[in-house]
Amino acid sequence: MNRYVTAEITGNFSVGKNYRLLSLRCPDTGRKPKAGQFYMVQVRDSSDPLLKRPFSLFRKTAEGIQLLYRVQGKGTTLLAGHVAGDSLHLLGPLGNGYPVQKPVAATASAPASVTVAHAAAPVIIAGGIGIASVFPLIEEMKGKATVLYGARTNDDLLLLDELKGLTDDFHICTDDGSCGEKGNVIDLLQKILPADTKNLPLIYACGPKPMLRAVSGFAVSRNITAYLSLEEHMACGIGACLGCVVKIKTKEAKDMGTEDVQQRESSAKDAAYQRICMEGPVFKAEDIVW
Amino acid sequence: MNRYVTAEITGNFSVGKNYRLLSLRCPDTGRKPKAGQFYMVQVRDSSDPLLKRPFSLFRKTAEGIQLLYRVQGKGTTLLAGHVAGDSLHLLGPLGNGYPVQKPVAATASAPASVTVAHAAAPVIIAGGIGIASVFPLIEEMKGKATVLYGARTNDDLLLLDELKGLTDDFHICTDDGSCGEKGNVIDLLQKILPADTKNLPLIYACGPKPMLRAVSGFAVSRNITAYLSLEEHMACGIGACLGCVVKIKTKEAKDMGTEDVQQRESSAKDAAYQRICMEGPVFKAEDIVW
Amino acid sequence: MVEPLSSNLEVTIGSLKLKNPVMTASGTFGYGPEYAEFIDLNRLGAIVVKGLSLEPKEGNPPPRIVETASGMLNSIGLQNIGITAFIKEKLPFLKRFSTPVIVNFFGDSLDEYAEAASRFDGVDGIHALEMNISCPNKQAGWSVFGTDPAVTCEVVSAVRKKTKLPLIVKLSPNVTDIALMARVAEDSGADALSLINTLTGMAIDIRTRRPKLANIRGGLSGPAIKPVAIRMVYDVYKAVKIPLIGMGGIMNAEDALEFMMAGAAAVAVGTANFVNPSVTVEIIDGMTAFMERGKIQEIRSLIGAAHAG
Amino acid sequence: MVEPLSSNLEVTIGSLKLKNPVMTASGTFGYGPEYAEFIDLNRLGAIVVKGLSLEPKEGNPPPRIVETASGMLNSIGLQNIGITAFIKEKLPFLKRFSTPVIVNFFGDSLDEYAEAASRFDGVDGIHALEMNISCPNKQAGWSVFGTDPAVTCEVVSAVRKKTKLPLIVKLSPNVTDIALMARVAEDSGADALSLINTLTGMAIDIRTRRPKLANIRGGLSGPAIKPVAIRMVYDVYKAVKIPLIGMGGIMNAEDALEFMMAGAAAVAVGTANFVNPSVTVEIIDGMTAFMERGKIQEIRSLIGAAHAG
Ligand SMILES: Cc1cc2nc3c(=O)[nH]c(=O)nc-3n(C[C@H](O)[C@H](O)[C@H](O)COP(=O)(O)OP(=O)(O)OC[C@H]3O[C@@H](n4cnc5c(N)ncnc54)[C@H](O)[C@@H]3O)c2cc1C
Ligand SMILES: Cc1cc2nc3c(=O)[nH]c(=O)nc-3n(C[C@H](O)[C@H](O)[C@H](O)COP(=O)(O)OP(=O)(O)OC[C@H]3O[C@@H](n4cnc5c(N)ncnc54)[C@H](O)[C@@H]3O)c2cc1C
Ligand SMILES: Cc1cc2nc3c(=O)[nH]c(=O)nc-3n(C[C@H](O)[C@H](O)[C@H](O)COP(=O)(O)O)c2cc1C
Ligand SMILES: Cc1cc2nc3c(=O)[nH]c(=O)nc-3n(C[C@H](O)[C@H](O)[C@H](O)COP(=O)(O)O)c2cc1C
Ligand code: FES
Ligand code: FES
Repeated sequence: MNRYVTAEITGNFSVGKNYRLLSLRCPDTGRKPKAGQFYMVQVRDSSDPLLKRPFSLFRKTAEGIQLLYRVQGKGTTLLAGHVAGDSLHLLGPLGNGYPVQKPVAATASAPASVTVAHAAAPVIIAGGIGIASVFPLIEEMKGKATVLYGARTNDDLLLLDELKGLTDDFHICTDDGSCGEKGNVIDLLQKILPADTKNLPLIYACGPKPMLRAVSGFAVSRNITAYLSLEEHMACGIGACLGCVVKIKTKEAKDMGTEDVQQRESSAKDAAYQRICMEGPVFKAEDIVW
Repeated sequence: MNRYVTAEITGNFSVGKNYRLLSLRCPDTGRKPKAGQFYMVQVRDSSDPLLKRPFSLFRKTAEGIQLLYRVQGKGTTLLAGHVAGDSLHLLGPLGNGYPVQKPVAATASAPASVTVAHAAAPVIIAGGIGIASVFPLIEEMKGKATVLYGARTNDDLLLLDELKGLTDDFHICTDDGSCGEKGNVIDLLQKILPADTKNLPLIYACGPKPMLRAVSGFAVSRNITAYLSLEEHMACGIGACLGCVVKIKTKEAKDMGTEDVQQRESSAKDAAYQRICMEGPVFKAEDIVW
Repeated sequence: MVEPLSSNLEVTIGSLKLKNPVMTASGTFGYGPEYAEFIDLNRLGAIVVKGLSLEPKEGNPPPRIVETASGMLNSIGLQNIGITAFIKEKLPFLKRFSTPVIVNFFGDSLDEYAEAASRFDGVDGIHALEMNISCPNKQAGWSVFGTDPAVTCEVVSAVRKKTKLPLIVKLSPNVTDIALMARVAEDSGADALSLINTLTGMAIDIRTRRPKLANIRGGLSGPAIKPVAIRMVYDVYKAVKIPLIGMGGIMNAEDALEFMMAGAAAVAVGTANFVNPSVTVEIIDGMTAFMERGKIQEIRSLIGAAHAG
Repeated sequence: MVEPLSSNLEVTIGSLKLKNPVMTASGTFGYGPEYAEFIDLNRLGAIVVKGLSLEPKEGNPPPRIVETASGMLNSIGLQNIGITAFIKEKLPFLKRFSTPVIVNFFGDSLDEYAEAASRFDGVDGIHALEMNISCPNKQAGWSVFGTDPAVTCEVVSAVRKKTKLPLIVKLSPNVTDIALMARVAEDSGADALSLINTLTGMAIDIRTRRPKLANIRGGLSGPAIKPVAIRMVYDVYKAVKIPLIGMGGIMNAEDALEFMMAGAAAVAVGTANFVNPSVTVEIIDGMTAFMERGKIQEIRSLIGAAHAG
């Protein structure tokens, strides 16, 4: 069965001021969705809005999936109007999920003196509604992950109780200090991974572009591998329209090393557009040309 | 208060295979809708479909109005999806209703020998969903009207029980004979108003164009005054777009008499476009240029 | 503490001062009275009336209206009561309001254009002329006024000579190079440009296999055409110095502001009036709200904002 | 009793026989494999692949996509892997199917057009060429190939000399006189015409006050443009003798049939693929159902039906 299906809405509940959790009963397409993958959702059977909206897998359920979304514009406002029993067209799961390396306990190579609780446990960073994308990854890590969750205000922090139950190492911040630390996730990141940290973790992050860019800067400067989930406007979600691109360093450019590349005029050979919906949405921070 | 209001749906029930009765609670605009007037209804708050749909007043209720509609295309299909509690934008009542002359009992000028039951009682003709428009007129006549109701098949005849209660002189026909006489309303008309009928009634009619044209032909040839409710695609409903026109004989042309007009080349002076939404939707049969 | 300045919606179209940038688009607002029940006509930036010609025109046979995806086709065929009847029967009503009246007009020939224009000069209550050179509804040979630069130059120049009123030329979007047509109109004496008129379109009923409009082709308006209109306003803003009046698919304040940022000094609302007869004042109110939220004092400061940087 | 004939969906585009009139529109169907999961590619009338050029093109920076009312703007900027890579990496997959492959291509200069065309001749698995002279996404000077009759004549003639494959010329709708452009292409050797390509449009974000597309302007596609496309197919059908491939906003079988009645011998489905990846076969099935209901035996009989009477 192909990935274009009709799903039945079994719930569409508010989980915060502008946020909703959409539960869908989906026919089995024989694909197991993975953390970091996404779906294209038709919000209305109409030519306006015309295009489907992309949403990350939030949770795999027995009957289908759940999506967590922010009511933001035309499409999501219409989506919020749907009720249990309605059905909608769904395309997915799409894209590649987060490459998961199961966290290992601190070994000999990681001296016992490191300050972070689970030295080699990955750091998972969510900015705002980016929590939807990393949530299934946090679940998968079964407590073995450091989770940083930043948002504009208290109102934009979702599912905190549930998240606290999923990880022991949970850090929150808000721009206005209305919950957790006042500041952003980079501040938190710097705190939990001070310059002398030896056993460096993997980073996974999803959130607004400025945050991802800052995470990328941090990771690259510290030689940490970071997987970032990117967003771009999408028409098809299946690689056909070439609408959703991001510039990614080519293999040749990567082999040359950063300095060589910076020394000469950038050429088409150094980087090429890749499709977020096909080659992504998750990319390695060091490969992305911002 | 102006006639552009938000109305709340209090019911939207099926009254036949493809027909529905929409009940609306409307704010009081201080206007009493009349039989033959209509409303422009926004079927969805969206740019597609963009335009409102015109529907006749079916019934004035204590809380507002009822509209009877046929599920036919895009807009009416969407309208059928609305449920009680939804609200929609409504513009109306619009246009001029049927000019009503209360039926009088047969007088000296109408010899007792006429064959029709209520000699001077008007004949009200509905073709298909045209019943929506003449229904309030039938109610108003309080039994003093001859009603002819034709439709394609049995399935397209609506509210028969109710109608039978509203008039004693009720005639039904269907194209396929599945209910009432097999044939059309013109056949019925000829039967109930044979050539020697003396006390001629007024005719009111609403239905598909070919039917109205035939009624018009009948009425004009018999010198009967017939009021026909016309339809045309509408954008505004309030006379602004000039979209909904029908050619109507000018006063000068009418004064000249039919033969003079037919003898010379028709000129712009003989007829001019009038707006169905403003000057209509009800026109005198003899004035219409088909 | 300084009193916060209230937002200023005033704009100017040549010598014409408007209290706000929201006008009505010709042919979608009748002659004015049609909407008096729904809005206070005094609130409008300007009223542009249905296109007028020397003699009354009866227009095209129905059907004249077809709905399309996020738009509509019309082939009214420029039905109108004629200039004389307008001045006698319709203008007195409009003069009761403080809102400037802009008269949209057209002709079938160069002479008719010139003659029509001359009829408005000195008529009390008419504040500007909008010359329609772009209607796609008329039969063969006609639309050349708005699509051939040489003819456009000739007809605009002829009209310019006949009127002292501010002259707005309304451009046809059905051209290869809108910036060129705009420059031609400017050079020929236009004080401002309106754009866009409708795109020529058509629809066929697959059951009857016949065109849905009796006149076969019609003019496409509504939200569907907004991206084309925005692009044309943007391109023309770069090409000319005279003010632009932007239109095409404006449904709300956001759309109107988009046109202003593209380069329009004022906007006209057309098809949206059919969908919501009070939309014009809702747009004006929405503009004020936008300015207050963004602490914008002069709406003028937004004109052409998308060209910066 | 005679057996009822099953409905025949075959049409021909010059020497090219198609099992049905439903093709894919270039740039909306990738190189084919993208949709193989959703439909049986064997069912299509033809597959038209993403526009190719001699060298790979990287395309425009994102954002490349903006949704508009019943439409979308794209400024992909003709990103493609180049002709050589296409033939080597993509064509072998397509050759597995019985469906004819039509290659859409373009160049930056006359020579590039000619050179590109010559590369496909004799390549097994390529059944026709569609020459894109109309893409509005490229910067200044480019779109002249499709909007200036003299240049169109030159470039089509040059390509004609270089290929023996059926040559389809894809017209730009952003012109004053589409019938003229069509005649020019026909006279220059085109075997068929595709129309329409996207209308040039634009959208502005009123919060940032910047164009929404990184490339400022983009091509408008989808249901919004269908009335314009139908009109152009109708007008061009009257003007030329060669077959037309109609496209622009086709979402379902009814839309496709409307194009055929306007004069298209075949249709291409573009933006609709994004909305519903199996829409092409649904359209084919819908056409069959329409024919059965209407007892129409040959779909060919519908081509140009709206011109009769
Ligand atoms: C891979 C991916 C996963 C996503 N996952 C989630 C999620 O789990 N939960 C969630 O709330 N949001 C998610 N988003 C963002 C979400 O797609 C947008 O918020 C949504 O499309 C907005 O639609 P709208 O009609 O309400 O907004 P509008 O602004 O009215 O949309 C207009 C157009 O812009 C597009 N658009 C607007 N914002 C975005 C955006 N941020 N990314 C891509 N396209 C956008 C829309 O799809 C639409 O085509 C994801 C985006 C991507 C690309
Ligand atoms: C004055 C008047 C009163 C009417 N009263 C009723 C009524 O009481 N009950 C009822 O069922 N129908 C009535 N109609 C017809 C009704 O308006 C159409 O059936 C309806 O608009 C169809 O909309 P749609 O979107 O389902 O069809 P579509 O065919 O999808 O509509 C496409 C467009 O065509 C227009 N259109 C289609 N059919 C008609 C038509 N017959 N008349 C005018 N415009 C049309 C639509 O309004 C729309 O703009 C009336 C029409 C008029 C003019
Ligand atoms: C029904 C109708 C009638 C119109 N009549 C005229 C006209 O008489 N003169 C004119 O210049 N433009 C006329 N127009 C064009 C509009 O003024 C406007 O340019 C166009 O509709 C685009 O704006 P919109 O999308 O907001 O409607 C008409 C448009 C419509 C829909
Ligand atoms: C994302 C996208 C990419 C396109 N790329 C091309 C292309 O490379 N070559 C071409 O000739 N047309 C291209 N087109 C135009 C389409 O083939 C088609 O002519 C147009 O989109 C109208 O059809 P539609 O409304 O069904 O999409 C593209 C259209 C879209 C939406
Ligand atoms: S959304 Fe079409 S290629 Fe990614
Ligand atoms: S519907 Fe606009 S004038 Fe009648």
